[in-house]
Amino acid sequence: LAEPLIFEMDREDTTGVDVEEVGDFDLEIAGLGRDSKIGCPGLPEPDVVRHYTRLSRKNYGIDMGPFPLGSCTMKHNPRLNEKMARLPGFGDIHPLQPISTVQGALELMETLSHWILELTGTPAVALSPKAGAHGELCGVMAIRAALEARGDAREVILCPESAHGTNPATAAFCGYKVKSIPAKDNGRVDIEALKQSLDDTVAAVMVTNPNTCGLFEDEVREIADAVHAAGAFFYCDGANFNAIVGKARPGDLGVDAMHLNLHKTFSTPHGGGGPGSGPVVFSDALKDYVPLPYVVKTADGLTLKEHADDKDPSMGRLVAFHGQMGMYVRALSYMMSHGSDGLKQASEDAVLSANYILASLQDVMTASYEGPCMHEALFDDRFLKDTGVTTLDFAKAMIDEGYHPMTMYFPLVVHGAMLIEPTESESKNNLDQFIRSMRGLVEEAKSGNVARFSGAPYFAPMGRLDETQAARKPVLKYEAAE
Amino acid sequence: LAEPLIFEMDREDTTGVDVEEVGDFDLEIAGLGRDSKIGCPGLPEPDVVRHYTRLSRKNYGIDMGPFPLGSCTMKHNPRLNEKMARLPGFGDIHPLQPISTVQGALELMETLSHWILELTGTPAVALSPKAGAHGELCGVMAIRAALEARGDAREVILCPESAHGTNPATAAFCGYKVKSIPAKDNGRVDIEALKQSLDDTVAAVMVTNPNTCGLFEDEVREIADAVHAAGAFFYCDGANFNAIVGKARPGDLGVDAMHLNLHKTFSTPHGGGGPGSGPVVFSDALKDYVPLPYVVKTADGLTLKEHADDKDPSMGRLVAFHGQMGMYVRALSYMMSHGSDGLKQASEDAVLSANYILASLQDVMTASYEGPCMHEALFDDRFLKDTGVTTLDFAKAMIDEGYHPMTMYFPLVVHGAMLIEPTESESKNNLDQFIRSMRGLVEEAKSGNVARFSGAPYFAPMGRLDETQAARKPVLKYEAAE
Amino acid sequence: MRYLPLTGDDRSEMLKKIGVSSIDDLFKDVPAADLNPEIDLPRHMSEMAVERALSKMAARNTAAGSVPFFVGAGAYKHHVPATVDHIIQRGEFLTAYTPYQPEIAQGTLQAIFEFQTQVAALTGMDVANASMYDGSTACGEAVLMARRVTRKKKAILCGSLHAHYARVVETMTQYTEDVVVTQQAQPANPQAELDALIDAIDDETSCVVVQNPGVFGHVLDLTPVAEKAHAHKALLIVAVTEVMSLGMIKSPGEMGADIVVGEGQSIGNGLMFGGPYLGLFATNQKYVRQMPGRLCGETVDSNGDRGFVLTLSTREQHIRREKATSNICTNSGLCALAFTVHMSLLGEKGLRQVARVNHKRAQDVKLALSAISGVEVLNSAYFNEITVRLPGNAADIVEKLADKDILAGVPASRLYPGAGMDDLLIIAATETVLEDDIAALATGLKEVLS
Amino acid sequence: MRYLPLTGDDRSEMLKKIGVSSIDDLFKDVPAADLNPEIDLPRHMSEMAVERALSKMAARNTAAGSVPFFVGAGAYKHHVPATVDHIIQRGEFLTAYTPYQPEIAQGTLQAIFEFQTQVAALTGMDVANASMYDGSTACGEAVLMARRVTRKKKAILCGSLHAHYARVVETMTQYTEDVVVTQQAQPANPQAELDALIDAIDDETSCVVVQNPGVFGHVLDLTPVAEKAHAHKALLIVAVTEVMSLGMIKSPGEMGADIVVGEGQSIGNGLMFGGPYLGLFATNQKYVRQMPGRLCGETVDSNGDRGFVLTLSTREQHIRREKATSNICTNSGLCALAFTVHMSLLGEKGLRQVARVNHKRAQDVKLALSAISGVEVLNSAYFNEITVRLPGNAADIVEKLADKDILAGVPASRLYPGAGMDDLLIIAATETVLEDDIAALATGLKEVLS
Repeated sequence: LAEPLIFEMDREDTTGVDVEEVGDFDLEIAGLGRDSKIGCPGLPEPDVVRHYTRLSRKNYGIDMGPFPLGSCTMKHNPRLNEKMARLPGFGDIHPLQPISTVQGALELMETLSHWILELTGTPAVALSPKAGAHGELCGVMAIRAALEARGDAREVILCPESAHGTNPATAAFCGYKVKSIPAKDNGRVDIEALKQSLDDTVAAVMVTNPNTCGLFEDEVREIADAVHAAGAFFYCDGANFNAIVGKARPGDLGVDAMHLNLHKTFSTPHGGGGPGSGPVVFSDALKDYVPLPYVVKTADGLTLKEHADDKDPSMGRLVAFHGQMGMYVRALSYMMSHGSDGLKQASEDAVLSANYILASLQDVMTASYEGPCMHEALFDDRFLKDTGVTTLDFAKAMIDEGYHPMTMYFPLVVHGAMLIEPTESESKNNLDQFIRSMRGLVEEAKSGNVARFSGAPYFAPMGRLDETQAARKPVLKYEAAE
Repeated sequence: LAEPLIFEMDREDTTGVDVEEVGDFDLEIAGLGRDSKIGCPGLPEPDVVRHYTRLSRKNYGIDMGPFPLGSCTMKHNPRLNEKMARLPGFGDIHPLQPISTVQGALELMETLSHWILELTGTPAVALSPKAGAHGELCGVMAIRAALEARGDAREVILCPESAHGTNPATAAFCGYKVKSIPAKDNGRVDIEALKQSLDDTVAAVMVTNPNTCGLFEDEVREIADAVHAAGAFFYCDGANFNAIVGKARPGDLGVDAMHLNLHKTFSTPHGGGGPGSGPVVFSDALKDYVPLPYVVKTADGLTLKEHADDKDPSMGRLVAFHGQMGMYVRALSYMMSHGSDGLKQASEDAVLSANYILASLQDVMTASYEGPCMHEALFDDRFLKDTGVTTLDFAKAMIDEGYHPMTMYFPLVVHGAMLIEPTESESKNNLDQFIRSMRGLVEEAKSGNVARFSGAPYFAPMGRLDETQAARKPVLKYEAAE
Repeated sequence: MRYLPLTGDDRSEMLKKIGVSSIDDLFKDVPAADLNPEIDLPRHMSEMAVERALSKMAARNTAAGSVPFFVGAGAYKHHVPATVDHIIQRGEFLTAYTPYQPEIAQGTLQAIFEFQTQVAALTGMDVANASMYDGSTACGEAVLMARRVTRKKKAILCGSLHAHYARVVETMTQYTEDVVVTQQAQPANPQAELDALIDAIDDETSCVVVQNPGVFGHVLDLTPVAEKAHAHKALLIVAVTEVMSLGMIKSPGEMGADIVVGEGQSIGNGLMFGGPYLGLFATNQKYVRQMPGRLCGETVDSNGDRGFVLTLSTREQHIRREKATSNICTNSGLCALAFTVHMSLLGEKGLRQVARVNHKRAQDVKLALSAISGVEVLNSAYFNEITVRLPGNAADIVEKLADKDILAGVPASRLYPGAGMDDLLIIAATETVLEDDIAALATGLKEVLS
Repeated sequence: MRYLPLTGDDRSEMLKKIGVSSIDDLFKDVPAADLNPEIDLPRHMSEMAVERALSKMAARNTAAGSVPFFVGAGAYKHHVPATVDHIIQRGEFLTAYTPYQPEIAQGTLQAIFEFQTQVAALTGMDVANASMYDGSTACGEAVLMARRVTRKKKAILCGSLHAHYARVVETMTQYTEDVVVTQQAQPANPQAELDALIDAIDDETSCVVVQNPGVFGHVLDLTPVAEKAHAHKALLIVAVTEVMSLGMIKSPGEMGADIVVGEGQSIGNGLMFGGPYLGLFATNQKYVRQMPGRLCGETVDSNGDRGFVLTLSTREQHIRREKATSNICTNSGLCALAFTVHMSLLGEKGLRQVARVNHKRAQDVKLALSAISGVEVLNSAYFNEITVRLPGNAADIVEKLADKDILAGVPASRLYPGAGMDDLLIIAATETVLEDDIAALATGLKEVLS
């Protein structure tokens, strides 16, 4: 059933809130009153509840079933975390309240930092970045600040072709040119080629590890050594840190900076596109450049360093306040629930499940690289050759099987990529059912039942949507018919 | 998609909770340990969240659309009320805590009582009954206690044929025989017939007002006078009080006892079958017989009278503790939100909407009685004559139109009853859409499209369910296949 | 009026369509003198104002979670996972009606079916219903059912049945043919109390009602009661007010119960000052048609797929009217859902573990209080609750401890006034009790007694 | 391990299927010396224990709702209806991904489309994006966009732009070609400050960034700034940190803004110690392809039915990589949803009403404080926030009032240290402020000053 837009349900002059009466009085706004119509309908509460409840039912979320979206890490979102974030002592405190009235908030930030440092094996963390890409920005800025501090800004950042789009975009944001590093046949960085590119124009190498093909860079220490030998920094995109939490520590591997996606690694909800939270850890070489503000211990308790003084090499302020407190609470709640043993077990289970899928599907789908993989299994579309079915079609057919599709066409290094990340949240029964569904679809594709794919999804709230039309003449807001 | 039972998802020895370790120790339970298998699966949290989320999506609730279930009063359930009931000061207090530590709870009960007394125009209220039927029991017990106190228990209770089933069941519970009062052609109690039945064997007359045909008993004062003249009591079933809150007060009309359904009248959620809450108001003649416990004002604050003393004619204790506190909070939150003006407006809107439906459908459906009606419009199945479509079929076809069906086959006084109660929560737009859908269905039925009805619902989570098979050989719990 | 969608214009149009000129034309059946009474109540308030007013009341209560807390006696503070409340607040569950339209109520119905199965398993019985109001009214219904089954009238209530349960049974039967005999409680001698009960059973007896663990915390073997009752064609009704105990103590079914009633609040539901709670009701297959309350059963739909419906409703008031097995209509649907979700998380393994923690905490309390001079613990076999004899008036002592923000338990005199139990205190310890809480209780008690 | 469904047996079976003998065989690519490090952190905890530990931390903070509260300066305490939180906690919204699969994400997408429409209407602009991290980063993105649009480099920030916003813009542009000039704040003379800004605009200017109401609470007419900027082919960027003001004050669009950025927290979102918040970003149609961030657009599905998709993603990093308009990926989806639900409840009527209450409360505060000797209010035109000059150090005074459980506002020195503003206090008053709160503030201040 089609759900109208709120603007189509509009009735003049209604509202879904009751407001205190204040009577007549003169406004002190220098005559700058908003006299013209704004054009936002207000609907009675029953209508609003229904409208958004019905809309929600057109969504698919983790709460409904497996969500094997590779590189996105859609794991279980515990409700405890939601409850904790809503405690008035966290949810109802202002970022500019007197420091004496927010000691518990600073304690939480300090505790979260401790957990992050211990898990990553690094000496410093900046909590304030608002999301992964923002964390990258923070990390690369610290690198540039450190280089400039030694009078040596350099020009280039090296990235593998399989990198997330945010990596080159971030590099460009910091004034760097991006150069590609080739990959070897086994899906890892070609370290010889890397070494050849490493010269004194290179500011940093950005590598995702485990990488976006779902593989661990086995020569990570050699990469770090080569990067450091060239006077450059080793930035690690921590998007896939969830595969190795408790199993290996980036600090031990020679990483200089790495952001964490709290939503991917520590289960803060994705929320249909955010909010995220992207703390960045730093090595000793970079830790002086962390952004403001940060928590400082004093004799009187904890306080926030909010302003740079002359000798402070901080990169400056990245966001208006102290970052994503709501996400900090959720992440810490998740970390404490799992503990050191549970976090390690979660990584192991995520990797185990991905390998189980790889092992169970590689006879019928084409695995891009040899296993074992880490937390996600990468396939390409060679198995669909001559079937008339594309990766896109295949993905849409998965919707009809009751699943959210896997990630498709990413990473770009293989053709028609299908990146499957089951996470640690699926039971073996769920995995087996998923494998059966996928095998069934492969069989259908190979048997020539193209219509099942090209017309898919058939059992979704909507049929396949025309993205081309949307982009050709963009309609980006509701306009009342004349 | 079929959702398995948790028992079918069972894996031995798993659980979805983590529990403190207490180590080994000797039990002090006289050897009465539970050694045999219990047989309840425990599932990891992600599976539990998904299972019940998916199950929920097979339900229809008010949050999804109109729910015109006559006599059940499915109105909007504000989330504010849920939030208030969960304040730790209400949700996390024990019924047997020291009275000094629950003064706010007693204040809430006292405030709720004040609102109820003011709205009903009566001098006393018993809050503790757990639901409407329980309130009836409380009311009739008070009547019997009052009669016995004057040495005159009597034998008979008179009820109209259109009464809710709980009325005769309650009367029987209190040792009374039930006699029917006939109705007049206009759907109201035949007061002449009533008078003829009223003699010194009659303990009480139970009348629902507005009655279950959705009509106000216009001779209510005459009924009350006749009942009182015969030395009997006037019990009013308050299930439909929601139509007249703020418009008329039962106490003014001569009622001796009436229960309220907080869920019907004051919007506590129905919850798929409860919990309800059924406070009962009493006239002066009955107020000494209220059940224990109740709130008493003292110099030191409020306290609870929990035990009868010798001269206390209370009927005794109806429930273990003090009744449905959680519902009291929700109801008071609703009452305060509406205020005296809003409660009256809500009644008017409910009645207006029902009459609008009556007026808009009576040309194509057969209205059982002439309007105006109160909060619900009663139709019968004469308009379906010779169509091959039954009331049941018609109701199931409404599901395919996106609605919960109206109440069917109740009240029993008309053939194939269809009782429609829109409540005050529907916008005019929703009402108009509903009317269009109903008119469309009527047209379809009259045009001979029987299949649309007899096979309905087609677009529900399940097809029509076989209730006969369920009753013939009842399967009331899951049994593992041998 | 944020909850009312009709606008002034809507109302005018609708009146016009109806063909009347004012809203009061629709209320013409109400006696004119009684229409539109003066109502002396405040006008509508903003959400913020309501929230503020109610929060102020709430703040005048001492929340259990904010202090060392040992209050039990029929309602228990347990930890309920956040998942439970999340699920029951989904609009599809919260705002649904009783599932009379099964095609669009499978969520509720399947959950009830799971609930019935869980309750039957926990109590060790064949079948359970879809819930009652609470444990006490379920107990009353059980006594009435025993009369229907045995066609005898005398119900014997054991002395350790929770006083409120006994009073509710007495109230519920005061106008029926039942004759209720309530035995004397013997807090310090549970075996003697049980023996007296067994002695009282005769051929007139329809049922005996025993609570286990008893209100004073004693755990007893009820097998001899069952044997004697069955020898006299009477039913054994077992009441369980702390359902968490079923994770450790032999089930009533295993001890020979014919009907088990219980308060299900401990699983999935908060304290809520006494309600809404959750009545459990289970019995044997052969008595199912005499059961009160709603039942959900399995069936198939028009495609042959498994589904669930309410069934055997010919027992119920809306069909059977004055001949129904009970007048109950609304039950505790959402509380039952909370129970089911919590139980599905716990499972047998979690339940047994939590039960162990409860028992351990009670042992810790026993140990700590036994060490205080003048304090005597009456229990040798118990689950998570014990009764102690204090050298002084227990109610006064509780009040003094409350002043120190320690909620120490329920004075027996609050349940049994004038019964010579003024020095007895009933103390519960669940998994929510910390070592620190126990230490605070012991220290506080010592201070108050000194 | 309540979140991990695999059992020991499952793990063994899966390893067997994979063909390895231990889990660490799957981690063979990790350098052996680095595998399985010692991690010095606590082991797993029960839900109850986590709840207890975190609640203890939370209890060490003073919740805004528990005291008279006047803290603003970029984040505001407003009443958010309970409905909002209910909706955003529905699993279908909460646990969904970015809507790249539109067939099963219409809920999120349609809500974004409504959000974009609401933000465009509120700001008085043509188009808005699907949200940014917060107001400050949106402001930085606007400056970068202005360079792309104008191909000029000099950005001028007005003195009354929130200090944190100015600092963020400076940080974001430190390695780009932009040259950022930040003007001097003149809290006591807003018109002079604005005149200086207008004077500074020249042909090199890519944009001017003005906040309205300014950080000190002054409301100004920005039309002259727009005229001068446009005359020099520069863009006017207006920052709105209190979006509730748009219910009373002429919109930036009406004053000639080319880009409007804002902090949307006030609608639908709590204080949350500063995040997550909600960056608003709106501009004119002609600049849409230079916008940063996600956009949702209308289209049709295979049946011709209206639906919504993410669109114009060729601006974005996942397609465009280093040539993207921004590196942003995750935004503030759920905060935007909360905004939309709250806005749908408010509507124009409710928004205007709430704005009036805000303004009235600020007037009441102004009146109450003006009456205190030595206190000078600097504002003549304002919305819900004013700046007062105190006879003493504002930070010290705020601390003393905090000891009395009154949170009086933000000392200007906290935002502008060493700028000679030590005696200035920024005080916000929203609809959540009661008369009693204002009286408490006035009384407390008098006591502290005496």
